[in-house]
Amino acid sequence: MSAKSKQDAIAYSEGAIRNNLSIVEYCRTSMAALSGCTAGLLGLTSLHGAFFYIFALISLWLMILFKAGFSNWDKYFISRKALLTNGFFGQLFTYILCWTFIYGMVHVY
Amino acid sequence: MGVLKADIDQLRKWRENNERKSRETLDIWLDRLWLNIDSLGNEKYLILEQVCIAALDCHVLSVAKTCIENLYKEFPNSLRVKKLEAMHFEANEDFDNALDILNAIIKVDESNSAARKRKVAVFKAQGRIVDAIKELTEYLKIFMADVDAWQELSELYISENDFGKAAFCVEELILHNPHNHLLHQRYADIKYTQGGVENLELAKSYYSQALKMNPKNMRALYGLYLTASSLSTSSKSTTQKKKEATKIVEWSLKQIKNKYADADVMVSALAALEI
Amino acid sequence: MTEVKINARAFCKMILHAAKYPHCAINGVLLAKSGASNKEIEFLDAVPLFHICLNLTPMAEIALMQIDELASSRGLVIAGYYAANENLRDNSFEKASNKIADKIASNFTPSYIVVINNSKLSSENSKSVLKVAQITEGNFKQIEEPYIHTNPTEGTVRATRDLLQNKAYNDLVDFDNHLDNIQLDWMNIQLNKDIEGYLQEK
Amino acid sequence: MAGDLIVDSEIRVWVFLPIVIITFLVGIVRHYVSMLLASQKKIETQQLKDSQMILRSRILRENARYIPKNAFLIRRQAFNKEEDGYLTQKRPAVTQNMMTDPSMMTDMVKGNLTNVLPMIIIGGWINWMFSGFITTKVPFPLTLRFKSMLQRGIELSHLDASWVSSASWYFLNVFGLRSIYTLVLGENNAADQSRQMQDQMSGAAMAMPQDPKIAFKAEWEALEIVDHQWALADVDNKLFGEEKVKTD
Repeated sequence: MSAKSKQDAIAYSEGAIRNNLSIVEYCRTSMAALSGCTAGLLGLTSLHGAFFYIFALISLWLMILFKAGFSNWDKYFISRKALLTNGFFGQLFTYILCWTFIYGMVHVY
Repeated sequence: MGVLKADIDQLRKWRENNERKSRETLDIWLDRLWLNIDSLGNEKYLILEQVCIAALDCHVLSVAKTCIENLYKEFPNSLRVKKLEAMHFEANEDFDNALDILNAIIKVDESNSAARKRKVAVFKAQGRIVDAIKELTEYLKIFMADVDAWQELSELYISENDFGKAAFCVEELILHNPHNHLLHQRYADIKYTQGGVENLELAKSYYSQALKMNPKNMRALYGLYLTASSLSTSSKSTTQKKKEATKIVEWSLKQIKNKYADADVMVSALAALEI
Repeated sequence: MTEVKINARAFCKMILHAAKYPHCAINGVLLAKSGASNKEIEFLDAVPLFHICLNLTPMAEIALMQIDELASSRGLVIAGYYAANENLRDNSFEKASNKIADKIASNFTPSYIVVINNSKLSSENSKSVLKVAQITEGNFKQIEEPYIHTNPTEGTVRATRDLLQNKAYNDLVDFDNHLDNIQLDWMNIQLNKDIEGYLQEK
Repeated sequence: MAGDLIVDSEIRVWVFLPIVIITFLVGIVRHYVSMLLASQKKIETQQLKDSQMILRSRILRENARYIPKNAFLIRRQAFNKEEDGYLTQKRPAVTQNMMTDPSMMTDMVKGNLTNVLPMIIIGGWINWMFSGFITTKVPFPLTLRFKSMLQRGIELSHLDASWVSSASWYFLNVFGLRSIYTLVLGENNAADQSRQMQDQMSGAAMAMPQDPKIAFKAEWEALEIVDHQWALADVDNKLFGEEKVKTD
């Protein structure tokens, strides 16, 4: 089968792919909210917070790949790179909001 | 209460996945749910609809009737409930009443696809296949991208032995869903049934495609073998073509034998395939 | 008038096949001893063929080839065709007959066509479940009920009823099932034994 | 940690938290209200037909390589025939005035009711109620340019840019809670007002009885230039080729 998939374009089920992506999106939002709260609690500021966000993104990406299986992730997703970079900025906003919120609650006052 | 919730969840799952499970649905209803109609929460009416259809499926008309009455109490003007009523008449083999209701629905809401489809079903139940085909083509003029309708139409044409038109419908299905090996195989089946060198060549290609997509498709493998062997003996094809066809025959025969060997069954009947 | 005998094995398989797929049309072929006389014919076995898309020929050709091979090795010959229509009320021979029946008719004369009478499937009087006709040059000559026998007369009906009650139709394998999973055997050797078992029971 | 400025912790309880909670709850309420008000749009048969036709022709263009050339040509002919093909048939021009159609009007009013109105009212109320507070500090340094964005309602030129005023905190929440709503309410929720605003902008164009002629013309052109390449032309040889590779 693998020889075949290399030769031809592989056919993906569009609905299934969309479903997968929406689940990943869900995970990513949760991750952004949670890691934002964590960063706020830890009192990370400026660049530390940014690094923490990137760290969280990468660890989520690794976890998703682990869940899908490192060798056959291509069964579930079209591109591994897009899985990492998609929604980077969309979730950034959620992250900053949570971060600011918790940071404000804990450290400002 | 916990049992009730589990039942509701189960029904929701079937509903959302479009699983038929009529017998099971009806059993759940008769065992537990119907005593607790009022504690079903906000899914009450969805469940009533689901059970109604399941009951019609199992020909338990009394249950269906209760469901419809309950639904009518809440939605006296709903077209969706009207459709259920029509289905009830249909199950009762009171086709004229069913058709009247369906026509009324279509008159109110011209874009009601469910009612139009039911009409086709009524014609089919009456054995009026030609009318069913006519109605379905009318439907497809409006809902051109309805894959299920094309599928049904192709089957109706096949039952009428109108293979050319059936092939057209299957082509439409392939366009909508080009990666389904079963469709390719079905198309090849139809082309083979039509006969003639050109159609056989087409059948050969589509069987191969189906096999390529799913090497486990036995029908495609047998079909490929058949088409190739009739091509190789056909008087109209050129020597070059015949040679190729013979090659395919050998290959597919080997494959078939491998498949049976893998499955650990020895079928002496396979000897019939040797020429 | 020709006498038609239907062996319990053939009878049960036909009914079970119809019961397994109540929502589709089904078909199959009947096997008889080769060299039978014109006056009398006994169907010894039935081979259930398809339940999806009866009118498409390629798989039918494959099936007939294989069945023919197997049957002739046992001294049997394909002598008849049976079918049940999708529509409950439809019991006509014309509707049921298709290319397979024509093919059989061209190979074996006189060949027979059996239509399972859907609306009578549930009734007790099981002989009238089947409508039999002789095919002669494309015409159907229906054989009246008194000339149709089951063999053994009493046991067959009871065995069929018991088989239906025990949902034995789930064990029946037709050629379509075989094509989906080639490990399933369309000769239904296990089911044949079960049928024997039910026949022995008194 | 607060550095140069010490903020009264009463502000946290009476300004900072309430704003978050209010914006969040308003979003949820909006979701349910718009669900209540949503009316099922009745679709005209003609419109339905047109959209299905476009869909079918698009699919034909995309997957044409899977059907034989003949079949493709028949279909293209049916769509693009000179006189009465699906895409070329003449039809009376659709001139439907938006304002004369009452259902369109009510839809618009409803849209405004759930989107713009709360936005203005809540925003104004928060501005009035909590005006002039410094609520929080973003945990990263910002340039002066952000001052106008984050310190609305506070005109202090020497204040560090990372401090956030109450009004700005409200707007930050409005936009930042968007993805939280998808978590809570599921996708395609109506709580997300920023997206709704975008819809309203483009919505005007969408709601206009879009002239099918233009779409048909585009589809006709696209279909005309499709060059049919049968994908199955060489498939049996490929099947063998693959097999050979495997057995070797």
